[in-house]
Amino acid sequence: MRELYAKLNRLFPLGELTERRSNLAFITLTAEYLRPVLLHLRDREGFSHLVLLTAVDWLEEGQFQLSYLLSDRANGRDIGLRLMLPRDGASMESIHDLWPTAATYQRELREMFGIDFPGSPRINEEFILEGWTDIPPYRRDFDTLKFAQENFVARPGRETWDPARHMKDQLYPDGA
Amino acid sequence: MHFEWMMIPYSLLTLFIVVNYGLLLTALMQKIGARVGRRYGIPIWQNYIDLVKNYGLRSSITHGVMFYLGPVFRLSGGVGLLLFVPTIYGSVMFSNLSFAGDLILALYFVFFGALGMALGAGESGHPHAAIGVSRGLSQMTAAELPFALAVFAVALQYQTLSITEIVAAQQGAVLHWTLFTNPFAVAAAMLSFLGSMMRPPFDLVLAPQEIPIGPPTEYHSSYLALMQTNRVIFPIAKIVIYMNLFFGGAASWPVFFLKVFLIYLFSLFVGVAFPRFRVEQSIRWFLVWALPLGIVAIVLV
Amino acid sequence: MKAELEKRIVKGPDGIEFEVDPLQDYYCQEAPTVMPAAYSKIVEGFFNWARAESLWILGFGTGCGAIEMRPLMTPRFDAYRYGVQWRPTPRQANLFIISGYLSVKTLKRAIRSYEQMQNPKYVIGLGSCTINGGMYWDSYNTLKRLDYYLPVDLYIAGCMPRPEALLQGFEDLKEIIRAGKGEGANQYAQYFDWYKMNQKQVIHDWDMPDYNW
Amino acid sequence: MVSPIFIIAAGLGTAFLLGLLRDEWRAAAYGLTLAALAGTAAIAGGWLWAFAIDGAAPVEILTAGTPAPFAINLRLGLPEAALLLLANLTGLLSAVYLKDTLSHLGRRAMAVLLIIVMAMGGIILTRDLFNLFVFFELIVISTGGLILLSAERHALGAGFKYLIVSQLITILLLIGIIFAYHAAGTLNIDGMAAASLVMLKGGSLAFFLIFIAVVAELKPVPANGWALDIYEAAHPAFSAIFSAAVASASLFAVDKLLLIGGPAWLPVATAIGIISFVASNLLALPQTNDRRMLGYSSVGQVGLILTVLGQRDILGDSTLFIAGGILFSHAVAKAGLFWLSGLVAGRNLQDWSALRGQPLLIFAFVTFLAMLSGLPPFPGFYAKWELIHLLAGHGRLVLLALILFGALLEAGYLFRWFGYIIKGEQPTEVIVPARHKLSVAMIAALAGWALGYLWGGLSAHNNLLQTLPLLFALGFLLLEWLPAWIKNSLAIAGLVAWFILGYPGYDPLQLIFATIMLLGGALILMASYHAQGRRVGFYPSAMLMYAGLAMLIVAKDSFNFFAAWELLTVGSYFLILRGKHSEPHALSYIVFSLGGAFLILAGFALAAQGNSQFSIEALRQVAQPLAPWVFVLLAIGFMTKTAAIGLHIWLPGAHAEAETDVSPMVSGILLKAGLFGLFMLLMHMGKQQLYGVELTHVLMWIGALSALIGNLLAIFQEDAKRLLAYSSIGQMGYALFGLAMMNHLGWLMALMFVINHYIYKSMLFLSVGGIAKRTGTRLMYKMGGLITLMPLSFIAVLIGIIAMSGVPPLSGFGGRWIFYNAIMTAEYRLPMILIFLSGPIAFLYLFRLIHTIFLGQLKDEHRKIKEAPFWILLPQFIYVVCLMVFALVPGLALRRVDAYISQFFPQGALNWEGLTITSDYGYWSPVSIMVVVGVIFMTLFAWLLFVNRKAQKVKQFNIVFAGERPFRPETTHFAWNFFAPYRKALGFLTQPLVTGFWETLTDLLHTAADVARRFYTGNAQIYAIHFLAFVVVLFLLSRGV
Amino acid sequence: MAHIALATGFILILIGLYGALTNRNILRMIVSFTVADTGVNLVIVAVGYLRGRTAPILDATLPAAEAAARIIDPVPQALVLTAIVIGVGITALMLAYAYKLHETKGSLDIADYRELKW
Repeated sequence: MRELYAKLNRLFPLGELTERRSNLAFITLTAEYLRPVLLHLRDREGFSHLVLLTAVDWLEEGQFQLSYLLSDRANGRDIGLRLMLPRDGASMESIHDLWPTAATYQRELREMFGIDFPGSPRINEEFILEGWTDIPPYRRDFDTLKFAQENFVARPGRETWDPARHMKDQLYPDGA
Repeated sequence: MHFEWMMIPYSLLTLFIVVNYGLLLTALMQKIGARVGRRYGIPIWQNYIDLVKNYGLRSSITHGVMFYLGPVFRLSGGVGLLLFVPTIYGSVMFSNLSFAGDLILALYFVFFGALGMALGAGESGHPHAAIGVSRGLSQMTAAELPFALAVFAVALQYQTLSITEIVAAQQGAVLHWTLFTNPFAVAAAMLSFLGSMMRPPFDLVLAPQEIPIGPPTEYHSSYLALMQTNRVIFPIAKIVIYMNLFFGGAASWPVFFLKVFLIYLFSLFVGVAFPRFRVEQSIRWFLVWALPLGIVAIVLV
Repeated sequence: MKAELEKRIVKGPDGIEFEVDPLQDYYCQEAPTVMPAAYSKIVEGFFNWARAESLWILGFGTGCGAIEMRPLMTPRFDAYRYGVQWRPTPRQANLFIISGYLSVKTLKRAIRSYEQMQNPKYVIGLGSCTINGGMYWDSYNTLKRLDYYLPVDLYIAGCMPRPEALLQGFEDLKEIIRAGKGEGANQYAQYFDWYKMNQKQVIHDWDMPDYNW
Repeated sequence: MVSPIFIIAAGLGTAFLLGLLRDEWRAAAYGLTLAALAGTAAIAGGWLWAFAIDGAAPVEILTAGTPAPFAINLRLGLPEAALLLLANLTGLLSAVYLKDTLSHLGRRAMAVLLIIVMAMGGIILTRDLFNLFVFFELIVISTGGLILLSAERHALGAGFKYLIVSQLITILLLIGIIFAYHAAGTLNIDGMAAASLVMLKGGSLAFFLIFIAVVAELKPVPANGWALDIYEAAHPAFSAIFSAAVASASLFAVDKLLLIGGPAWLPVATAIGIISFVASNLLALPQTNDRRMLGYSSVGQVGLILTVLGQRDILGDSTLFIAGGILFSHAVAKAGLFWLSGLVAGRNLQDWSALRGQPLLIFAFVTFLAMLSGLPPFPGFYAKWELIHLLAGHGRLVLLALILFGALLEAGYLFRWFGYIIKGEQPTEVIVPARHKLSVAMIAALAGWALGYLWGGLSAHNNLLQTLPLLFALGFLLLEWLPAWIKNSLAIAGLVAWFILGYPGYDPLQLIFATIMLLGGALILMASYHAQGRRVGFYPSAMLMYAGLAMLIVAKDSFNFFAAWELLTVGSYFLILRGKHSEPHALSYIVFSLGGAFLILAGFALAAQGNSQFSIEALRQVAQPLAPWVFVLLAIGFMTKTAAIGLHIWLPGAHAEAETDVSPMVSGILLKAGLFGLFMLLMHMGKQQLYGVELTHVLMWIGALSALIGNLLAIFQEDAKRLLAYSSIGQMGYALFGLAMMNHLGWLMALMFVINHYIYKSMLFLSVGGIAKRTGTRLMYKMGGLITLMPLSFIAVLIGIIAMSGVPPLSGFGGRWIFYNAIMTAEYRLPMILIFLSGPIAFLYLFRLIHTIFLGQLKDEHRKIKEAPFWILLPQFIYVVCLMVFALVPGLALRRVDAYISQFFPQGALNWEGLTITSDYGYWSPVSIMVVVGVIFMTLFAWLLFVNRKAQKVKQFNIVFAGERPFRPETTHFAWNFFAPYRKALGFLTQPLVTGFWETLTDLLHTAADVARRFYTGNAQIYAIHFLAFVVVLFLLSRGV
Repeated sequence: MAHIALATGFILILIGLYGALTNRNILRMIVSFTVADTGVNLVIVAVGYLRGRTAPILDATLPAAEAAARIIDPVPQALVLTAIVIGVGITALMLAYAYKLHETKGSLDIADYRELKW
């Protein structure tokens, strides 16, 4: 992985390398180099499979982190590309033309995080949130409990137990 | 033969017997099928309950005139087919209304119900109904071919188109049955029989999970009840034709019950053992396997 | 409202333009009515017995509980023994099992399917989620009380209840039906406005007629 | 009588006189020219009258008072007089036509015109060889002058090419003449003939040179590159003279020469003629320039006449009738077409669409077209009939085949041209023909009709222009100014009246066909009441077809049969051509039909063994080695009409693209003509064997294949009318199959199909037509859910498809029942496999038809459409009643026919006692079936109504959709490619092999023609070399002579 | 003598034809044809010539009664006169054409006039 990183770093200005395992590593980079790096990895290095595309909400930093995980089936290695986006008006270039499956991930990110991918097919069609009016629910500033209490009628008499507490009471009734 | 008024009560009696036998027989067949899967299966009287329940439903909808008439066509087809064929050989009581026409009438009357049903299903406006009809008709064209050849062979063999006379010619000994005198025709016809019974491997028409049961997908309540009634009459009416043409007919009700049961069982045996064909596969199957048998049958007669 | 449901101007083959309102022209807008029982009590009792002994389940797994229904078809449980069958179309089914959590999106489909079933029809709520939200009590997308939206005849508690519990549930439901208490469909028709109000409260993009025949 | 010498003298004299006039007196000069031409024409006409009516003997004119060989002598007989009249009239009419040009160019041009006409007279009259040469040279010189009349800038080049080749011809001619003279000692043609010139030393070569030189004037292929350039470049009025008159005169010269050459040279003439005929018609195929194409056609026609002259040995006395018939047809038509071409601005064939909207011009064009193609009632038709019969009688079959092939090619490009006129792009500017030009063209057209009448009278057969049905049809031409509904009433009345008139004379078979064709035709015509306006052209065409049909069923001899066949073919062609996009389909229809007709002609000719009178009955007596061939020819001919598989490719388009009320006519009625022919054929010829193959067996296979493939193709159509059209192929296959079974019930079944197919196909075509009219499309997947909006149409279609699929209790079942009984005695069993397969397949497309149109989802744009027009519905419901009645009491129609068929097949008749119909094998009681089914149905219906009394009516999107809702009706209607799995399984059977075959064939022809025409490079010297090579090759070949 | 004339005539014809077919210049072609025409005329005269006879002119030296035995055949003579006249006519016409052709296109090459073909 280090050679690969070194090779890539000669071609593109990359961020740091994080090695998780001998065959799994993450590289940070900036948004404008994503496409060339992806293309290079796909066409030159044999990373033919887009495993997933997901996001992390760094609310405090005001940023979204996108992770593109690629897999090289032939050599049994995976590589992840990480990049940061500003949280306000988050928008990223679509890569559905590189991997058609990316459109699905991008649609999901659009629905759940509100990250836009202009040009991605059916990007504004929701998967499950038909008629959703609130902020996207996977954003960390979305309060799901409050939302549920406001929107859904609860049956009175329900007791809600904290699972950890409950198990502890069960297993150690004398409160050890 | 001529029409007599007594034929009406006699025919109704035949109809009554066949409906009841059919209700029980279909349930029995389902039970046997369940036993193959190591289940108990439905109670033997379950069909009666389902029928009562469907007639007893309080509401129904209609998509239009043809939708309404479809099940009527369907059941008329079944009842008519049954009544146009003599049920018990040698019995005046149970030769029904067969004075109206011969074997050919029976063969073509099969389509009466199918056509009406297809029209009704079509008017429901449901694409799955239309897909089911398309599949059913496609498969039918290939499945009917060996049967038509077999019928032709049998008619040539006995030099008659009258069902009664064909049965008469097979009397005397078991070896006089067409089954033994013209085995190729029977083989072809029995393969074709599989195709017309809506059982695997030829049940793509109904394909419950894929095109929710095809043509009847919009039918419910009393419509469905009529069609259920047909589902118990029609196969038996068809089997009666097979029995008369190929298996020596039946001279009494017990023989009738036995032979119908056994012929029905044949389709069940095949059905539980084989998975489903796609339409084009089943068309090819009939053309490749059943058709040559039919050709041999008419060439050898 | 989806674009295909909005009113549109179309031009006929003779060149005359006219307006098409899909909701009016393509959907029946009648509300359901309360369907009276048979005139004779004996007949109604007979019918109720038949209805009880012939439970046709709509094959619609709305949630994770659907997996618990499959074993019922297998030799181990064999629900067919009790007159229970699965039908692929709501038209022919008279029992709707809401099998577990019901998301807002699924609710819309469940309402449609329920309304397309014929009277009398029964609903079983399967699992805790349908009763009070269960483990999804704080979810942004899951209903917490099924009977606010559909008339429920019977709840089977558990997370998830085992197939045996389901079999027991069927037997209990049969009791209810035989007793002539399985009138959920009429109840739905009677309190139609209330149900609709509840449904529309959670379904924000209501893009269907009020009653789906 | 005025001496014919004045014909020459007048022309010559006036030409000199013109030279004396002052240049400004153009009008006077023009008047003088016209007067001279009219005068000479009058003299010729007078002589013609004298010979033809008064029966005068031919006269010899001795120019110097002494008989030949001491002076030039002229001879005037009937042919000379006729040709003189032709030449002078053509000249006169061209002069009229050329009014503006001649007035502009002045008296010199007029003089040259007079000279050429005079020279033609000379060629026709003279009996002196050298004199002939002189007149030919005059023609060359005047042609050289007249070519310059054209405004076309290439005319000069063309003229010069002509002069170069003329020089060569002159050289050959002169050398030939001098040696002929040397050998025979005389220049007189009759003298040379008497001296047997060709037998003398050196005489043969001399004759060859003369002969080849004169033949070269006929522009034989391949030595004719120059001539085509002239046709293309010259003024059309001159081309008219050049093609019609000069060629005729030259032909006559060749005819005279053949007198010298004797029988030995006839084959040479034949060979040159037939090669020219076939090759130039082939070369005409890829032409786009109208005049050049007409040039090729001229060359071809002249070649055909030369062939006829070459066949003098067998044609004998008929030569004059045949050659004259073709010659005059050619001359009038070609002159007429050239004159018409002067009215059209563009030179491309497509530009002729400018004629559209000019009924008179189109009438003239159609007249010329029919004359050239040898269609009845024009002279060419009678001539062709005689010619083919005589050729067949003497076993010259190769020649016969070549002639028919060439004629078919010619018809092909001519009718294609007509298609451009009727269906080409709407012209931007409308042509306003000058009155004198229009009248010239119209005179030619009327002359054509007159000639038709004349030849009809001269022929040994009945004069077609005196037959009542044809006159009735033609009468509609005069009534075109009336509104359509009046004409429609007249047409219906005519059909019904003709049926009533003929009723006592029909035998049961004829009665059935007459009922369908005449009464049935009247019924379909009721649908035409819905049409607005005048519908110009519809009624003459339709009534022409009906006239042909009416004459066909009562035809007693082969001539009348064939004439009727051609009439109905032409009539139906015009009908089909009326459809919006029907041009290519109408063309393939007419080409196939004419091809079929030619085969029929050949078949009859073979059967008749040289007798031109041949009763249909006599087909029975055709001797053995010949009979199967006759059978094959006739059967293929008839099968082109029934569209048996292989010959079917014209049908789908033709039926589908025709107008709403035309489709049922051409499908329900016209196809029956082919069946009628097959009935006749099988009735009289019975079973035939060819190389040990039973031909009826072959027919059976063809019928079965047609049934299968027709039906199979039908299920894959998206276009409702195409679907019905393919279904017709299948249905006709059934009928053919029934006929070919050659047993009692087989024939009965075929007749049952005739009746049934008429009823339900007419009905379905009308319904679908009505629907297409309302929805504006014929594509089924674009419709759907129309049942509530068009319930009456739905009922008609429903009844139609139940009847057609043979489901009891409607009438189609009777057909199936008879079919099963019939195959019990059939000798062959294997074709049944195909028939059995095609039966259920019919069910597929019928269901598709009703489902995708009426059921399923109604589309947005169709929500407001109305039921079909009343006049289209009315006949449909009459058909519904017919179907019901026929279903209940089939005996009404079939009983008599059954008895009639017993004449031919006594075995296997049905028993019609009581309500039950009994055969040897089974029984069938239509009334009982109807009652039983009705009672069961009504009982169940009543029960359902009771239990289901509270049903809620819902709308089209209230369907269960797996919890979803339908998106739009278009995406919810399952209709497109409805039988997709079927295509996967059996689609390989629907490969367009037949279409591919015919397309390859036409492509090959076109390619061959396209390659061959590169031969004409346009270089004068090359043309000269062609000519010399032609001479050398011909010389070498004729050495054997 | 007659044979020589005959042979000359044919040779002239062949020369003429050769010239007409090989020269692309229109004027040369016309001249060639004239040569060929002359050859034809020569042939005609040669064919009509009879050795030892006199010209067919009836005058004092040749009484009509003897004419048939003493004169050569007069017909070819008559023919050749006509042929010459016609030949002149055609040549004139061709020349006129040549002039017009040159006028329209400015070329006398026969290969330039190939617009009409096929």
